[in-house]
Amino acid sequence: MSLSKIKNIPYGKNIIELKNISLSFGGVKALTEVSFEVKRGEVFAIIGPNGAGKSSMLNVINGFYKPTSGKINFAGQERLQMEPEFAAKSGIARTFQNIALFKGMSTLDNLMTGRLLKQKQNLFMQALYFGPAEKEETFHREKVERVIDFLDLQSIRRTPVGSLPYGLQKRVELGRALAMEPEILLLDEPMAGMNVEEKQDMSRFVLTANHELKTTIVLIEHDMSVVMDISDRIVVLDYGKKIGSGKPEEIRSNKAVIDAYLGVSND
Amino acid sequence: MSVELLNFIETVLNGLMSGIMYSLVALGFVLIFKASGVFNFAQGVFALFAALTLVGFQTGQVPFSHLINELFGTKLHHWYPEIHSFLAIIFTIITMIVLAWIIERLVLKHLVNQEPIILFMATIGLAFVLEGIGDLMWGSDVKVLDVGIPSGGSEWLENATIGLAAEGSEYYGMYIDVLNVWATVIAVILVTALALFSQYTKTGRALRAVADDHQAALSVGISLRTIWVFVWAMSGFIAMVAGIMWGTESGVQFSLSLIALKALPVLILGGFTSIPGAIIGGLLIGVGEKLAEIYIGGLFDIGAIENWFAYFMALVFLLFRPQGLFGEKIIERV
Amino acid sequence: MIYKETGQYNSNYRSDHAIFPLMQDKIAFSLLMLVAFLFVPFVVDSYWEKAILVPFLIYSMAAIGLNILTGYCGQVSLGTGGFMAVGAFSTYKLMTTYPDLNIMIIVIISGFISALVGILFGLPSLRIKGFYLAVATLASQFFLVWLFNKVPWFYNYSDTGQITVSERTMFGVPVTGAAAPPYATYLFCLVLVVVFGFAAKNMIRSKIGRSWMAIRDMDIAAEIIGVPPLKTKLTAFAISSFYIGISGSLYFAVYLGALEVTESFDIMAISFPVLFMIIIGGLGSMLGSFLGAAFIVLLPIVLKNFMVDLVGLSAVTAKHFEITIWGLLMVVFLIVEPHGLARLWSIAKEKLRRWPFPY
Amino acid sequence: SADLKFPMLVYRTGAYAPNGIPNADGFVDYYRMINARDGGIGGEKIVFPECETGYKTQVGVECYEKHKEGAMVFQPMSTGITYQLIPKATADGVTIYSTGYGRTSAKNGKVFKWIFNAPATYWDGASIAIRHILKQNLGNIKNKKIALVYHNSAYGKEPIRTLETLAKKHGYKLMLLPVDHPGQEQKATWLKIRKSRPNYILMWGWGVMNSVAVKSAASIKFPMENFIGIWWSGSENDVLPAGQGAHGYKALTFNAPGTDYQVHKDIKKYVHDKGNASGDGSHFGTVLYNRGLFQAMVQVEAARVAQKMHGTSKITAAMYRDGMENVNLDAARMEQLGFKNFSPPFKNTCENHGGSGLAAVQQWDAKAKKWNMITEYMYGDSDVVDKLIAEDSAKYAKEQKIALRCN
Amino acid sequence: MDDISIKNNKKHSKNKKNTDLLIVNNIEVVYNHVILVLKGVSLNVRKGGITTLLGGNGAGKTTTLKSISNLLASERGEVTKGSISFENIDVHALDPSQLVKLGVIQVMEGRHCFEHLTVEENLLTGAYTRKNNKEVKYDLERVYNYFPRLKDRRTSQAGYTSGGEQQMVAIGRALMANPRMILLDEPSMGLAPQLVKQIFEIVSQINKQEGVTILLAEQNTNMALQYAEYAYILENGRVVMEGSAKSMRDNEDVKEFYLGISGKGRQSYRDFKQYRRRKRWL
Ligand SMILES: Nc1ncnc2c1ncn2[C@@H]1O[C@H](COP(=O)(O)OP(=O)(O)OP(=O)(O)O)[C@@H](O)[C@H]1O
Ligand SMILES: Nc1ncnc2c1ncn2[C@@H]1O[C@H](COP(=O)(O)OP(=O)(O)OP(=O)(O)O)[C@@H](O)[C@H]1O
Ligand SMILES: [Mg+2]
Ligand SMILES: [Mg+2]
Repeated sequence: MSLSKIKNIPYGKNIIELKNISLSFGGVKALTEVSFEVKRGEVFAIIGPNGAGKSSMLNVINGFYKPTSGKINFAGQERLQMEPEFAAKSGIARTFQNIALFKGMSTLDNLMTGRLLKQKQNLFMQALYFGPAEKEETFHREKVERVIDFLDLQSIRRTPVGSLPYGLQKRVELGRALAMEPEILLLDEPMAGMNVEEKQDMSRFVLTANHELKTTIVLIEHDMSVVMDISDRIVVLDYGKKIGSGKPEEIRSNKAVIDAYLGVSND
Repeated sequence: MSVELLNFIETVLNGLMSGIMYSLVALGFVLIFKASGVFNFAQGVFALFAALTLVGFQTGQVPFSHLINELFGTKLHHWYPEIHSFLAIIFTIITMIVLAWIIERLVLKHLVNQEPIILFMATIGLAFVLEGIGDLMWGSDVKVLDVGIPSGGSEWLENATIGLAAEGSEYYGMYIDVLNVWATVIAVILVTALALFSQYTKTGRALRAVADDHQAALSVGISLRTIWVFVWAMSGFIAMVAGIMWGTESGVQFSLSLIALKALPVLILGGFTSIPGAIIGGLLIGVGEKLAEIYIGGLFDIGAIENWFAYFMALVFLLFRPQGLFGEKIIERV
Repeated sequence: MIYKETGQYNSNYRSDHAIFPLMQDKIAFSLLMLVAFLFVPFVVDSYWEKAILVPFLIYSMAAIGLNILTGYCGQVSLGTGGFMAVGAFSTYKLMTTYPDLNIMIIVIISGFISALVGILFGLPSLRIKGFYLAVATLASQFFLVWLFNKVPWFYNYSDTGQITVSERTMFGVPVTGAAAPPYATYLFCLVLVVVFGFAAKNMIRSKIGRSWMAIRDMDIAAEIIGVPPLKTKLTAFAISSFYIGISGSLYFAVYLGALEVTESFDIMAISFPVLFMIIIGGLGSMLGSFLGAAFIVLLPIVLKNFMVDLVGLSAVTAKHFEITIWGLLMVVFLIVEPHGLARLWSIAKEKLRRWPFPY
Repeated sequence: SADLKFPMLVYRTGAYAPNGIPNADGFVDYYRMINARDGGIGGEKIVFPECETGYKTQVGVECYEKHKEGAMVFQPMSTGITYQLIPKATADGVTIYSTGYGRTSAKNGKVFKWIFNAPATYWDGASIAIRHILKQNLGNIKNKKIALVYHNSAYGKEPIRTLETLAKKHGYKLMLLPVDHPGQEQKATWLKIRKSRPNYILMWGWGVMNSVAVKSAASIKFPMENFIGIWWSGSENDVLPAGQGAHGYKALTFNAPGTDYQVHKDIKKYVHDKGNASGDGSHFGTVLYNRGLFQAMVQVEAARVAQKMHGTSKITAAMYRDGMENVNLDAARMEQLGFKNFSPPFKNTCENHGGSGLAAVQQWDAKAKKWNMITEYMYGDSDVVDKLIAEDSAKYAKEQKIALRCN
Repeated sequence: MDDISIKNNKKHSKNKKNTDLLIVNNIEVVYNHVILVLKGVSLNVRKGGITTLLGGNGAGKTTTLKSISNLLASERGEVTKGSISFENIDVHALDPSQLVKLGVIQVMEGRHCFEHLTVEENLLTGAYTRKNNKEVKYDLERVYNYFPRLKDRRTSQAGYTSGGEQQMVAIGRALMANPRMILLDEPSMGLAPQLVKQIFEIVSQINKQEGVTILLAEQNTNMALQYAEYAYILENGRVVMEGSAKSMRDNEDVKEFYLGISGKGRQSYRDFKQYRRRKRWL
């Protein structure tokens, strides 16, 4: 599928529809008959208690897990499952709950990997380097530098990411996803392990990407204030089942959700 | 029964037996890998070292005599006449424990939490050190090792089977080396004991924990030092057993360290982390390679294929189970 | 602050991405090249050539190859000996079949042939990982060596399986065979190593290099950001084997001149030493490939000469010590710096940069 | 310098050390004895730096390069290294003496000016073994099965062509059984042998392969007197591990074992009793040690011949070669040298660098733990061998564009 | 504000020695021989209390905890200056396992479960240093009571459990050691809100009932300050502020930067537009 097809979907229309997705591992049912849809251009949050199946859901969306049953409608095309490479090519980028950066590479190189799909020079030209390959490198480097500026990563450009503190790693991971210039950004707990101030920064990055680059965002997060503040719509999972969905206000007052997840108050 | 069939059975039997001999070496690998995530390439040299030491003790050779003689012009050879092999074995076991302790102190301790390949490399370094020291200590000529384990073809089996062939056919009975039968018995005992130990005891659990994550193991109070000295001593012991078996067959000398290469396909086929896998893998590889050598090799007159055939066989199994037959599943998650 | 970088600014991304962004490095490297091309050829004698320089260059080539596969793409391989054998025997066959073909072309074609074989043996890497793969690559090692030993076509039906190089010239000077002057074999290898060294560096700092590293560091994540695992791994196998093939070709044609496969391409003779090189030198470092090769080629010679000629030990005791010390040094290096000599070098630079302050 | 430099490429470590050690000891003791007894050769001391190769080709090259300056002769002690050094030494003008190993066709002095392999070659060896078998069968070995168990390397493959040619001539069936380095595991090989019951087994083995083979043969109850090894498969190391089982095993040899020779007495007197024995002296009189003595003796003799020919004690490498080419070790000369009946007489000529080609069969007595010579020294089948040598060396000459000498 | 002292470089001396279980005295930590991370950190942890360590990403919290539990060596880091003593025993001289025997256990950041072991086996390794099987069994039940989710998944390999489940395993594992002091590194990370609350409840419970001393590194400042009695703020490898939890909560800067409450109460995450400099105290 070409990216242009996705780009043709008007904002506010469904870009991903998940229909009755079930997923099980041996005896463990991670997801049971979950359906929801994500609209183009929105910030969509998935919440739920630990082990509810949120991460699994993201893995289904970008093809790392194959659902046992159910269908995925992506940009108007129905399919049983996604393929990771296909998902990447169609503009789905993501970050991971357990940081999945390339530990041996510098921040800059990590971000540059986000551009891999867009680099077209062949092997021979790369070996030769001078000329077209160099031009291409420079072009993408500029793009990446913009992300670096945006996320304020200048000072760690050359640091191997393995030795960065947890929070910064999360930020680099977001950077790598952004460098892909994705249509859809899947974020798995991007703000875990951050303090308020850093969460504010992250929220700002996410929202800016959403507003200015018009990226559709699917977000998993346990900090309710963040979720309630920045998302447009929310779906709630519990034990692999969907137990509620709607706008933040609706969720806040949804009895089932309060029982299963939020507890009495959340401030 | 036709002679062909009898020969086939004989080949299979002998294959199984060779397999067990590989298993004895593979077992040492598995133990260390399971318990610390280290792929211990030095296992072969361990076997050599143990066997050298055993012979050295048994015959009362003065360690480092060549070196001392060369440096000081002395004429040292032996300090006592031969002693009973049982005593020699005990001394060797003690040596292997001390060795494990030294290795932990000088090497492993400093490599906690490093990448597996680094640890792997360190064990290769270790192999060199042991090889060099083994040579310095005991000299590099061939030594005859005899701890009283019988070897040679089994008369009993030959006589028992000679009548099985159809009337009038030329058949000489079935061949099996008694030494290998002994190896089988010992291997089975070892494997059972080790498997039970690692599955059902607290220490067994700790071993597996260490293999997964050194740091976390440290953080819950598992003393890597104790664990490592323990497993390395254990695999030193297994190396000694392997060394005795192989050394009885071929004399003790440098080539003994190369048996590690025969154990590797066994290891990947059975799975790095499975003790029973080492045995089953050994049996499969042994039978497979002997059948291949004799039947395929014989058919097309392409001898000496067993070396790569073993690896190919393991490779084919791995394509279906990338963690080996009994290895722990490789966890792939994001 | 001896090693100063202040005052050096890169005003564009191009120069920032150069191989040697710092002036000091640029100068040092140019000097090295000058010495290597314009000084060494005039002074090199056959001991330095045959015992040190040519093996160093050839092993560097192999180490670059293996580093691409293992250090950059994370696929541990013990099959180096087998792939070098492919290079050597391709060269032999090409030389005897086409007596007029230029030796440089023969060497490069041998590289391509090895690359093809490399792809073939790289296929299992899609499913098999880590040490399982490492051990599985021994299959290629044993199989290839067996093949070149068993099938007489490869050694032109000679009685013993020995292959012997015939004389070939470049610009009228022999570079292979016993009559080749030391400077010629040296320069021949040097040119190849420099050219392909740069090519490797370029690949590493481009798209393909980053794909390799991504696969190495976390293959699942790499797949999810769109790196095709099979293609990337196979490219690594191909390119790595290409380099190793070239080094095998040089090993036979320029260095040894005559060889027999089982002995010269034994795992203990090639596969393990080359692996040591890249680990001691530094996994995933070009500089490391060279440092490692230098270390492994030089160390035994230095130790041996030291102990036999200076200390006066007998050859055999010296050898036992050599083996022991060699192993010890390896362990010590790994303990001091698991990332190899290249990392030690960069730490030293870091310290110089901060000198006289400790941090 | 005035000293005569005989560098030694030895392997006292690695997989083949058990064989390399006694052999090297023989060399060293002999040189030391000559230096002590005669004050060197013609007044020139012998220097014999050892260079440890571990049987590895690359190290061999390094050793050669390190010691070739001023060297008279190299004894590579490995077929692989010999092949390696043939072109190099030819270009550098250094003599290579591979005593009964290395490249067989180097016997042809017309092509291989600098290479010598006297007193016998592998092809001689193969045909002598067949001759021995022929004798035992009263000249008829038609349809007999003969197996060759060989080290799967250049060395082990050397006799194959000869044996194949002889098979055509005599009508026996040849069975080839390669054993991979190092040869620890030979189960399949011996199962095959047990099944197909060859009448005779020949072996071209080295290192641990020999002892495992002898042991396996004993253990499948192969009649040991029908099992014949080449001269590199006939040392004490090869038979002792098999104990009584090895009784009757045969091997070719071109030198006698034991210590009953004048040279041994001299060595005892001038070297061992002075506490200068090489190693721990425990290999004195073993097969490979004695072979070392023989090899060293030939090298020393070549220097004497060269000194006489050129009328100077300070010979060059080129003069040394001339000496080697004119070595004439007849029985009388052998006796003078303390080698009476130690080995058959031989001489080199311009065309023939391979000596007499004589070898005898010895047999192991496991009870007495000693080798006994059981035949006279015999010639190989020169009809067959000479033709093969001519073919092979011609091919080499053409490949390397070498002009023939001795015309 | 009297309780709070803005730190200057002067080495602080306190005279509550006898009640301090753990004293970290002016330590410096260097990684890889060149990267200086802690630049003189001093802490006192009162016996039986909950002390918390606050600070942004990269401030050095984890490093501080690792230098206490002596896990630094395995990361090629070392304490180059200063000293750490636990009950007047120099920690530096001890193996991590000896520390555990003394009763100090760390819950590592980023979970660090034993992937191939089942959930239950993971928990049991926590009790590695303990001898009494009955007590261990009892504690296992207690952990299952705290985290019923773990009971459901007891036979799954830990590598296949969700992030939050792994976090529970890591905490449960530490509880199994029956420690006297726990070093908790971001226990709330990745846990659902009600669980976060529950974790803090558990922590305060074992603190109160069993007198276990807690040193807590947390990003969830709000929670941490509710449960802790004393707090240190680390920035860039230095302690920049310390004081009782209560006084911290009232501090304006802490309110603004760590609790996200400015003068007008909590601001929505949606409304932050400008980018503000951190490291204000440097
Ligand atoms: N192994 C290491 N090698 C090099 N530098 C390291 C290493 N570990 C941590 N650092 C550096 O030490 C500094 C402090 O890191 P630390 O992990 O202690 O911070 P933290 O306060 O725990 O942060 P977070 O809240 O993100 O976990 C960081 O700048 C980091 O880059
Ligand atoms: N590959 C797998 N194999 C087996 N079980 C799995 C696998 N992946 C997930 N599970 C199980 O499925 C359930 C859902 O896991 P998932 O990671 O989606 O949870 P989550 O909602 O992301 O939880 P958390 O908030 O803790 O991250 C968990 O119980 C987990 O153990
Ligand atoms: Mg999750
Ligand atoms: Mg931290």
